[in-house]
Amino acid sequence: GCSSMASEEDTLRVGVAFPVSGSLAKIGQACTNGIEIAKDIVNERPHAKKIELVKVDIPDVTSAVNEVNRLITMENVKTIVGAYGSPLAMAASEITERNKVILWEVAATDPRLTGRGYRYVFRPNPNASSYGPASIEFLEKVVSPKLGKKPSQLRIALLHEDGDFGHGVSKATRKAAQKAGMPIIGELKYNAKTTNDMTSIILQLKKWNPDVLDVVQYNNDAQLFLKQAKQLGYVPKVIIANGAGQSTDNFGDAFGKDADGVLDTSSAMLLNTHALTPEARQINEEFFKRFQKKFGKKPDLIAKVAFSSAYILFNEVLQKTGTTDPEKVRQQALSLDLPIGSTPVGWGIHFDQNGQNTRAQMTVMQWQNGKLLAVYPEKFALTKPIYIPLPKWNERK
Amino acid sequence: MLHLHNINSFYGEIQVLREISLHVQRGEIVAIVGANAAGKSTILKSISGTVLKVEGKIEFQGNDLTGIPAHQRTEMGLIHVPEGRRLFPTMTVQENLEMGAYAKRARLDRQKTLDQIYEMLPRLQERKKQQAGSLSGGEQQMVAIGRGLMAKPELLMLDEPTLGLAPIMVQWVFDFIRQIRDSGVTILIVEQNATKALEVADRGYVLENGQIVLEGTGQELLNNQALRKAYLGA
Amino acid sequence: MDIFLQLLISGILLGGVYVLVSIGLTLVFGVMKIVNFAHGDFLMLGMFGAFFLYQLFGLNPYLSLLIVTPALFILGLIIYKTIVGRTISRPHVVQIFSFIGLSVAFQNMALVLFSADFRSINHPVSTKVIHMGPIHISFPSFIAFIVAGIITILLFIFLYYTYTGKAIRAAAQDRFAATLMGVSIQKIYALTFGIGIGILGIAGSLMVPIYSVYPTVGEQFVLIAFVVVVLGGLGSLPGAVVGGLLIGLIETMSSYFIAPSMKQLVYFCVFILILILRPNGLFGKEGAAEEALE
Amino acid sequence: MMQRLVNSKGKRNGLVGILLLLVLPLLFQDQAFILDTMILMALWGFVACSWNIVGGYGGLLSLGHAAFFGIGAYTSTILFVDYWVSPWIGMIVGALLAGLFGLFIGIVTLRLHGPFFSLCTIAVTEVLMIIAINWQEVTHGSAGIPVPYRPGFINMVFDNRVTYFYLALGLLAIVYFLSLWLNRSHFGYYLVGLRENEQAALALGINGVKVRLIAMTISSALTAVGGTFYAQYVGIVEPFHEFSFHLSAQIALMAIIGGIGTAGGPIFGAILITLLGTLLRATLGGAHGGIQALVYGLLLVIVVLFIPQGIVPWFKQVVAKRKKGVVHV
Amino acid sequence: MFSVKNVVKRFGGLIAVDHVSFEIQKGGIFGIIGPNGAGKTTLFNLIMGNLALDEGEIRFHDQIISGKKTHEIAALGIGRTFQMVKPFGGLTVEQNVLMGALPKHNTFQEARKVARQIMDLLELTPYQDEIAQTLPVGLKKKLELARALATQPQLLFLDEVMGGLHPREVQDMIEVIRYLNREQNMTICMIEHVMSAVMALCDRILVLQQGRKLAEGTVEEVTRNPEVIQAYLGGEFKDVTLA
Ligand SMILES: Nc1ncnc2c1ncn2[C@@H]1O[C@H](COP(=O)(O)OP(=O)(O)OP(=O)(O)O)[C@@H](O)[C@H]1O
Ligand SMILES: Nc1ncnc2c1ncn2[C@@H]1O[C@H](COP(=O)(O)OP(=O)(O)OP(=O)(O)O)[C@@H](O)[C@H]1O
Ligand SMILES: CC(C)C[C@H](N)C(=O)O
Ligand SMILES: [Mg+2]
Ligand SMILES: [Mg+2]
Repeated sequence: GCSSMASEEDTLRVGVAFPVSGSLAKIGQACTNGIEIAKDIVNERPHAKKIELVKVDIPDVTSAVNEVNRLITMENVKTIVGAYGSPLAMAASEITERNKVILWEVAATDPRLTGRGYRYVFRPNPNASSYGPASIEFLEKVVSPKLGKKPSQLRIALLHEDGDFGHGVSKATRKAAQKAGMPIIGELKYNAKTTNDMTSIILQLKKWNPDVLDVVQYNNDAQLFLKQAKQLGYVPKVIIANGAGQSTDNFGDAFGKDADGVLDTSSAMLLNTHALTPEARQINEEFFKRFQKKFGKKPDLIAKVAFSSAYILFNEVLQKTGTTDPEKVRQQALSLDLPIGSTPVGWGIHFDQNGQNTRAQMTVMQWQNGKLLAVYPEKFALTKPIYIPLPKWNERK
Repeated sequence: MLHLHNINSFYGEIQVLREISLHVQRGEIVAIVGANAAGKSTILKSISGTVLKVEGKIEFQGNDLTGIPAHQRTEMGLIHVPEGRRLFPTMTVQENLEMGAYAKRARLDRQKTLDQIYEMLPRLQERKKQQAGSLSGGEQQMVAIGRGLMAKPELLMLDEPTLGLAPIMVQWVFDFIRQIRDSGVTILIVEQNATKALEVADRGYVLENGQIVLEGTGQELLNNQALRKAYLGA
Repeated sequence: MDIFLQLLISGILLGGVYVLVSIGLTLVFGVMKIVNFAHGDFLMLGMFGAFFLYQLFGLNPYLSLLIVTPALFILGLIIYKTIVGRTISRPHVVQIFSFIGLSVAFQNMALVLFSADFRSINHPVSTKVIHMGPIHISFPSFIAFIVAGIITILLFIFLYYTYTGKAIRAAAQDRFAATLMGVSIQKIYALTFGIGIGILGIAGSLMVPIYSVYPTVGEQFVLIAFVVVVLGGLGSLPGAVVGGLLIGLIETMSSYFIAPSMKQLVYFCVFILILILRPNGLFGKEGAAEEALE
Repeated sequence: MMQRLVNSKGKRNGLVGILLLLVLPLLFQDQAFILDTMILMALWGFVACSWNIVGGYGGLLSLGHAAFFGIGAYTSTILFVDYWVSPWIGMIVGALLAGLFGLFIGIVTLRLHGPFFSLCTIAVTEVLMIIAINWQEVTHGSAGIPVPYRPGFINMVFDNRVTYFYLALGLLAIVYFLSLWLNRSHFGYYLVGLRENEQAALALGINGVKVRLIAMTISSALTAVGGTFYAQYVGIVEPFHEFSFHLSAQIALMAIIGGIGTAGGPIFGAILITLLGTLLRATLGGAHGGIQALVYGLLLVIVVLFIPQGIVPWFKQVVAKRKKGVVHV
Repeated sequence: MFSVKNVVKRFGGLIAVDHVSFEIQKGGIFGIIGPNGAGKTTLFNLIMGNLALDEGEIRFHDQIISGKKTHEIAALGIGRTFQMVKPFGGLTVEQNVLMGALPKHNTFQEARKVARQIMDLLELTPYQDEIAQTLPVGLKKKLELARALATQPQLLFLDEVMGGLHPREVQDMIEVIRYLNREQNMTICMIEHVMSAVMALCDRILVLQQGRKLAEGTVEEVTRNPEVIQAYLGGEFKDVTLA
């Protein structure tokens, strides 16, 4: 197509490809919503080049290939935001790369996505291997003094779902723990879609009796686990989760005060905005306001992360290039050098040659009173961590 | 009590019966005989309402049956004992018989009818707890007829009740049919065993290619030369 | 020993949930010879029903079953009248795919209406426990187990000791002959389908305190329900009970003694093995499969 | 199910169709999306025809063909990625492995019929999925394996879609003519006979076990070839898709919608389902998530309700204006 | 040519076939009669390998066939029909018969020729394009026979092929069987309740009752046997034979 050249001057057409139906829909929808807000904010600025989103649904790999092809050849899109679900992102990146189209990944965490030297793939987000070190650092710096144990005495058990994410994160956690000299006393994995009872897992954990339970869980399994842990009277001294299930509003809704004390390492949800640059702080506030208004509910972490990453693309890249031309976008992206604190989630932006952001700052948050608040690093912390160690279930009020 | 006026019956778009007219008087035994595939079973199915498409008028005890679904015809006392017995194999003999009295008209008197049937067919009483599927062919036929009687039929239609039975059982069935008639039930019977059937029948119809080609009293038909040649093989 | 006892109890309770999910399926199969691949999605609707009754009106899920169950029963009747009843004399494969289409439609309807959120009710009953010495018995699972037992017994009594129940069994064995007895097959089938789906209303209400609800939650249970029902012998009530408990036990035991990620492998292997030895399932009668293909 | 003898008309139609299809892509050289959709149609047509051998002709409703598809996809990919074996060879190895596995499953399920068989095939697929997730040393676990993008004939990776299309078309032609052959061969007749009445077929001297096992083997091996192609085409294999019930159901669905037990039916089914899915996604996919799939599900029900015998037999009926009344009482 | 020795089959507690022995001579027509449930069909199922026997031995041409698979037995040249007809329901009449002919012929042409002949013989040709499951019982029985004949067996087991035929058709069928026996040298073993056919055709008859052999002999011997009359033929036996 060649008709697009003229129109590209006034509107920037950006593809948005997420699974908004099927079993990945929860996060896919959250991402799409976040990106909508980013578009609104940018478009409503005077003199802004208007961004136009072309949204597609990619519930599985086949449709990811098919739809990305359509975006490229029928819709003449040169820059695509996607794709969540690592296989989807991997498959989509094949197509974008061959067609020299930008894939701006705002959710998938598989390290391989930016590990293949592709020219046109950018990931402002952290990858799976960022979670583990951040959790371990928190355990080392905060938990171990509070428990009065040396890091080498902190006995950790890993519990994770057996998908790509669970696997990738816990592998990195294990590595980081080894480096910090913390003993991993056991690892359990399970399938999130087919596990209807956690008794055996909980009994196993009871037997191991770890100080710290490091979990990577999705939604239904995270909820089932905590419920059954309570029923079976099980509580380790610390539960630290890594994104996903414990990061969604659903987790807080399901448990209310019972969720209190559960830690979650991820990008920041509610954080001390004084640690942000003034612009980021203002964008952060605007995001919460607009999201509530547009969708009638509070955003969850994933929506916020997707928003933040898309905002960078729209504001810091496309507005500067004035075109979605992949070469120009690539040049502009590679030239970004934003310090920590310049995005609403607290990250800085600096892409390496593979397109991976090297300043994707992790935060540790904690559920307190139905809210997910940043507690570490101190700079971003909104409050102090409580419940370390976690009280027994019957000792809570 | 039963009148068929110019009945045409179809399976899908295949016409099986053409312009069939026949009638049955109260208290009669009427036999329908005819070659394979002539459409004998289809006549009974048309009357009981289990053929998909039937054109023409069927009257039963003065009621037009057009548009009345099969299960309601049972309610009117029009009972069809199908080809091949079709018992409920994993239900007991007694349950099978009880199912016969499912229709409301029979349900209230069910215990009484059941006792009567056990009296007539003591073999069944002995086996009332046995699963119907495990009975021998002859016993199954007894259950099938008994089940039909449980519905307190005005008109009992029997489709090849002696198929696959040992000669001794065949004899029994025909005797029993007489006995039923004598107790006041009208009977329409379809039989391959044409000689036997026409012997017990008051009247009979001969069916060929979906059309009635002959009718008369049982004896007339038995003596009809053409019929003897075509069907009785004499 | 305590651990073993705990596993045993939890396994049986989990089995109770599986029984609850499976009885309707086996009933519908046994009578109508159709395999309802949308079964799990009716369960999903039941769970959403109970969830919203709690969320919006604060109705205790154990009370909401009084509303959800009849609602699902009626939904079952409607689906029977509009879809299932029309495919009843069609080949097996055709029916399966009308159900798969229905399943896709239900899941996505829920997605559009309720969003993909994973919701749990935040009610004290969901984490309530009964203590028996060192053993913890989950209260909601216990209730589900008891109700599963009651439903099975009631259903059994209904099928074997009432006239309508007998008519259902008769229709199951010979549709044509049952018609000749004066049974309205369409009515009986609609009733059976309604009951099969209605039981999911009970199941959904009882499961909402245990599990979170989301549009694809049915997938989490439907495959197990099939395994249970086939293992027990399609159409067999006692089969569904034994099958459900067996799978529940195998699941918890193998999850503990082998590995949580292997539990499915174990029960599928057991399932395949049992079928090799007993091609019609534990309580299945010979020819059950052929009947299904009619 | 009606088994009609396909006369040489089937062959002629097939040839004409394939000739048409040969020139079609030239019109869409740079319309990747259209080509892509056509490739998927051909691929799914191929896989659905492969399924049809067991599921249609053999009447064994497999809901586990994803297992063989997955074996094909995984085998060639593992060999390619970890051992640098050309996917062409990997494809053959995959087909052999899947054929053997199909044979094994065939033996295991010999006595199973109807839903028992279907469920068993589902269970087998689930078992493979669990193995693929957990046997990380070989399968790379749940993350799946990306196929490196190194265009070249030897690598079976092409930078233009047209080549993929011709490849898929070639596969489709092979399986189509195989199906035509089934319609007029001893083997095909035996298979159908066993489907229609196993005991009767045995009493005629037909070796049921042999026929059933051969059918399973061929069908599995061919399906695996489809798996290899798919992996090379989309560029990634992963356990949750390759061994999913959804994939199995989709494969069977295409054959059924098209008309099972006919040579061309599964191809039409694949075209229809692919078209339906793609069009709905393209038109409604951007709207609220799920609408598109909701419509898809409803259409499925409607098609099944109104064209229960499948498109091809239905079309033949409409054309012939002649209906055989088959009444099930 | 064919012998059954001390064959036993139990179903749970029920002994369906209880130490039955008999022999069939080449070229003969052997009849098996007996009350419903006597074990006649079960005996056929044992012979054809549809059921495994519990005791005893079955030989064909001095070869032990008990223990072999059904299709192997069929391939030796033994054919059968089923009492409960088992057509290939979705196929046409012609395809049904063709299926029977295929295993013995390498080309469709030859097989089709055989199928045609047999359909002509049994007057099935007018129905050749009908779908088998829509045929009425009587025609299904004929089809059953046609399909078995298509395998061109040396020894043919017929399970109640006369049932559902009217007297005239019975006579035609008798002619057909006679023709097969005389002109095609087929040895035949038939289970039958239609006594007229049995008497017209069989040179030897075996009478079973409750799984046991009650009598064996020529038609004369058997029909005079008071035990047979009492258990099977009934008092009015003379009448029945007219049918
Ligand atoms: N379900 C059906 N679908 C289509 N055609 C059918 C069906 N049932 C019967 N027919 C056709 O209707 C015709 C008459 O069948 P019917 O069963 O009435 O014959 P019949 O006289 O009872 O024969 P028989 O003595 O063999 O029982 C036959 O040609 C048969 O092929
Ligand atoms: N598969 C089986 N399982 C259990 N019992 C069986 C089985 N097959 C037959 N029987 C029983 O074995 C006995 C003999 O049955 P069989 O069918 O051989 O009788 P038959 O002599 O052929 O009778 P008919 O003249 O009525 O056909 C019967 O009591 C029957 O119920
Ligand atoms: C956004 C993240 C917390 C979720 C993660 N990307 C995943 O794969 O589940
Ligand atoms: Mg008839
Ligand atoms: Mg018999």
